[in-house]
Amino acid sequence: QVRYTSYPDSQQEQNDRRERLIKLSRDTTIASKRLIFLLHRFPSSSESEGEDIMTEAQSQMQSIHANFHSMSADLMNHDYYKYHRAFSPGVQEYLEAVLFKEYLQTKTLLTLEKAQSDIKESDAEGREFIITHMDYLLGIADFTGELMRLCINSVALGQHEEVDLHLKFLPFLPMSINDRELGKKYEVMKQSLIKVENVVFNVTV
Amino acid sequence: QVRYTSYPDSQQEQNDRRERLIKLSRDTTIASKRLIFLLHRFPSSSESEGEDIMTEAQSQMQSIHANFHSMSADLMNHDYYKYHRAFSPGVQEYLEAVLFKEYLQTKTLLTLEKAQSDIKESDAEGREFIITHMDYLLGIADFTGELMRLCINSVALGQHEEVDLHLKFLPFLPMSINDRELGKKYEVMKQSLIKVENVVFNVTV
Amino acid sequence: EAFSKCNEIMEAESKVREDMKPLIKEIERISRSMSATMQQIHGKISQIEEICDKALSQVPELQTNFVQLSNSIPKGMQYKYQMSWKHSLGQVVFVFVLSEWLKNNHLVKLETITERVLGAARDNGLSIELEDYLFGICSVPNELSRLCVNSVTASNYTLPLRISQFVGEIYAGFRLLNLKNDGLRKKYDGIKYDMKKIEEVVYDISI
Amino acid sequence: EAFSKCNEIMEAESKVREDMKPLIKEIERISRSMSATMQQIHGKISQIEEICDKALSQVPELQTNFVQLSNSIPKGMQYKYQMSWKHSLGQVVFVFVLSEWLKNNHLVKLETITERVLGAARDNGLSIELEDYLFGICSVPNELSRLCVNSVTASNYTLPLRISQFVGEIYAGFRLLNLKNDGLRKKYDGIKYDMKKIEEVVYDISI
Amino acid sequence: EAFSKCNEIMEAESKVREDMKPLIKEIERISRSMSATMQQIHGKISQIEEICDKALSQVPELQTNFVQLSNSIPKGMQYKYQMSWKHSLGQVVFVFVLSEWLKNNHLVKLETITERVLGAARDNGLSIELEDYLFGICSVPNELSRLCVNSVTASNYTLPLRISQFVGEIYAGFRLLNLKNDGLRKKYDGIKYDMKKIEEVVYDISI
Amino acid sequence: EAFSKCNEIMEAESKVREDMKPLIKEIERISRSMSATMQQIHGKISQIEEICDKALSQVPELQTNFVQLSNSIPKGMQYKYQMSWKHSLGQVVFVFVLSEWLKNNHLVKLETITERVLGAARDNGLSIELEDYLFGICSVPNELSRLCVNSVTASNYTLPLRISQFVGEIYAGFRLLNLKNDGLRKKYDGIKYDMKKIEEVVYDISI
Repeated sequence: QVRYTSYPDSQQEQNDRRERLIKLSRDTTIASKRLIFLLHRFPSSSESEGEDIMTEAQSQMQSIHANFHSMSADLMNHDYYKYHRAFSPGVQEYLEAVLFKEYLQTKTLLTLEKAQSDIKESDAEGREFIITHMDYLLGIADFTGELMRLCINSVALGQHEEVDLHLKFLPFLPMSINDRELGKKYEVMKQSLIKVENVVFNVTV
Repeated sequence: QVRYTSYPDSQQEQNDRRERLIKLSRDTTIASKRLIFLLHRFPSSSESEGEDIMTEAQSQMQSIHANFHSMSADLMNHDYYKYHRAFSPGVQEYLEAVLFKEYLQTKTLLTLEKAQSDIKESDAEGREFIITHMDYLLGIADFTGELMRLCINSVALGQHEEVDLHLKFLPFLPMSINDRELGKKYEVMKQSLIKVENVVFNVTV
Repeated sequence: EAFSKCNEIMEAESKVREDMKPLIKEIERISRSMSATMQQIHGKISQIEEICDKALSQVPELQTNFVQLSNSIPKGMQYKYQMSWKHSLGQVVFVFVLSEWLKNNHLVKLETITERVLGAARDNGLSIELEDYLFGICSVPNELSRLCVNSVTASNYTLPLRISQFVGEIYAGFRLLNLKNDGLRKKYDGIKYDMKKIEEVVYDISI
Repeated sequence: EAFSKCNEIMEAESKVREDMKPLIKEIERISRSMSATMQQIHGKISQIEEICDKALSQVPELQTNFVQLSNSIPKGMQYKYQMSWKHSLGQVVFVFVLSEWLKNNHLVKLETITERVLGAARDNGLSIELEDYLFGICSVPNELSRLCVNSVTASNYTLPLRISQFVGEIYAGFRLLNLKNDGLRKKYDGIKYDMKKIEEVVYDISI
Repeated sequence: EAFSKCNEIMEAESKVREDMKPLIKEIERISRSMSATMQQIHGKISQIEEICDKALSQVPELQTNFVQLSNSIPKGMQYKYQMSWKHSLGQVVFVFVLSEWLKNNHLVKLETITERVLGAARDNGLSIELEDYLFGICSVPNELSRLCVNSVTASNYTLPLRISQFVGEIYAGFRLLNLKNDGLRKKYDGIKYDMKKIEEVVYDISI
Repeated sequence: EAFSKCNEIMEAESKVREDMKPLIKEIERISRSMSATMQQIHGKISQIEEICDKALSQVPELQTNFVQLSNSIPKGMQYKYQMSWKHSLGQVVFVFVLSEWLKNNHLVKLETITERVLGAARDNGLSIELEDYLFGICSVPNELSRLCVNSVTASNYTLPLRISQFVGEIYAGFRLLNLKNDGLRKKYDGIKYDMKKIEEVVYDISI
């Protein structure tokens, strides 16, 4: 009788871990979308309302971090890249949200290092969660979409200095891109940018 | 006020004619398939049964002719090629059936001229129904499929001389084909032919 | 051998296509050139009539090619090949409708275009289908909405009003039709956007 | 104006394509006909030599067309147009390899095919690429596996053994090559199935 | 054995491709970078000349790679491999046409681009095909229609008028060509929409 | 600028891929060659052991490449790139399982293959997945059904009986697994047909 190693079990284990990570990624995506939605209320709010919004945003961000801590725990001693595809969408959406939050508060671009250390610091056990550079770049592309929406809203509110500020911040595709997924996202971003330019033009004339 | 010619009516007329022709083509296809089914009983039948089958086949053929007469009438004074696509499938199926019938009775290939004159002769008003050469060639390709089925059946019945006869009659793709639809049908035909060759081989060894 | 004759027939058909090819190419070239000539109206609003005449001056040459084409096709088979020149006919209808309206302020009829473009080719069985005519008309409003913008830039403030009326009439005319052809219906739906653009220009010059 | 010279250049290139077209068509017709002729071997095992000769008898006509073709292409530009006759060359190689082996029991060389098919066209820069040659060879085992079956049906029991040996040699020959072309490697992998079929036929006649 | 020489031939060809690969990659990188640099004009209308100079400053490096590339390809085989750098050449033509017009207000000629980009590589048989040149030109109107919008936002009202004239000239220039290439004709047809957009911008600043 | 560092990182990743490429190519070449060598068993039934040894003699060279490969990949990232050598590993498993059974009549274990093929590369994080092992095993029955036919042709009547037993055991072994992978289940289903063919041959020699 031919026998094989414990294939069904170990395969089962892998499948289960992947399922758990996919679920956490989905939860992260949903929570991040909610956070972005909240942040869009910030520009048109009064000062005191604004403070409340940012307090609430900070607390939502903290509760998203819990997802990353669970993922860190589940990935410990396992291969990060083997499961990367399972949680990458959630990471990108989270980055979109925190990049947006940082921009609203400080008008600067949140660095990858800061995003990573924020997650680590909030973890009671101090575990590191790795964010790949590709996810960071994809997150920036998504964030650009929010920036454009912000731009359009500022145009509608007649906040011309804000519009100028946003437009100057929008990265004018300075990179020469040689990656397919990223290239596609940046093409979409460029099309949105052209739309924003047209809106700004229409307000100008 | 801008006015246009009687577009809705004349367009309506064209649509109606096309619909009628498609229906006649479908009826022809169904009746031809039934005729082919009947003809497949012929090889394994006794002499008297065979005569009955052919009498019945002749009568089915005559009633299919009525469809062609209706089509001739509807196409009179209208452009044949404008509507050709509507009735071409029925014509091909009919040819498949009568080519098969002719082969069973005389072991020869029914010519295009004969197929056309049969239809004309049975028309009380002597109208001609045009069959294109392309439809004839496509009909032959379909007929080859029936011939192969015949071949397989003869193998099963142990009628070796019949098998030899059929195999020799099968046209061995002597044409160099430069038409896409025809090319595709002949490729299918070649694959069937190879299957038949394998069956005959298996019986031989 | 039943196949031998088939090959002959296929050769004959292939011959017809070969004969047609240079004529079709020429027809495509002329109608493209007519359509391209009409494009010049946007830059030279004041010379519109001359431009229209220049575009239409190629019609006799076009007719010559259509007559030759009709001679090269066996009788009763014109419909079999009509896909080959359908697109060109669409462009020609567009040029006719546009230029006739610009010059004489009326919508040219299908019969008139047929006579001038096909001439004797009509007796040989060629025709412009009603659908081709309607497709050609449908392309006009878009061109006119662009002309509307450019005539204001060129300080011509009467043309936009004329355009607005004509496109309105075209749109109303189509509304009476019971369109079965999906492509045509889609094009017709597009006229709405041209109307809107034209109305904006008319509004801008009225204030 | 930068555009002025463009039309001249385009006309010249277009002229080359026009000149090539009837020659390409003729080359396609002849190679299709050669390949179709070879199909007859399956039904007439006893007349294989005659069929091969009949297929090869069209080679001089083919060469004439290739020579004319090579004369119509400007020097150094042969590769620019080679996609136009690549497929036909594949068919021709297939016919050559198959017929030469059937008649003379050896694998015909690329140089031999080049010489007989291209002749003087070779001096004008045309060539049969190594890839075309290998692709042509790869199509032979499939045809031979079918011939294997049909020769047994026709009571010829020696041909299958010859075929088994030849296809084995082709397969072994390919194994020595370091194939970079994916399409070619895939075709080569397919030979395995032809071998299997042939081996089963040999098995059947051995028991 | 007919197979014996095959590996040698394949190795030689594979060697050519290996030699070409890093050069092609470098050419792709530089032309991508040139094209990306040109994108910056939209945000910095006042620094257009500097941006153009920055993009063009990479041309010598590009030429060096093309010369090395041409040295690595056997004589007469340049067309065999041209698909590998065709796309990059299209980008380079686009950058040249756009930047030369922005700086010096004229349409750069094919010969000029060839000389500056290929240099000595031209003598080794490399060339920019007329088609590549025309494709590159066809991409310019779209970029300029966007620039038109952004220059108004940046309060520059003269650039749109210059753009309107140049794109009009390009469109007129293409009209004179007898385009055989379908892809090219489609791109040319698309210029109409860029023209329309530009005209609307000119219209907006005129009222 | 946040982007500047990103480009660096992307360059680094691109560097890893560049370093891997020649090693992957070499691994592909060797495993293809091993697999091709095994094909010779069908023509030389009596020299099966020598052929197996010849195929396995390339294992040390293979291991050298895997070790170098594992050194060129940053720690913890092996899974990111594993698609690049998965197919080759499948071929290697096939060769191991087939040759070990032919020589020593037992099913080689995953651990044994891992040790001999990966060696020190295993400590650098490379692994043969269980799935790869099972895929490799699944390819063996088809090869053996073919060998069954050929051994009868070569008058070897004991090998078919051995084969029949081994394939039966493989089939039974798979039946115990709870297969989640669709590709694997499909391959496993295919073993039935190999079983059937083998049984026919065994039947033929038993009468």
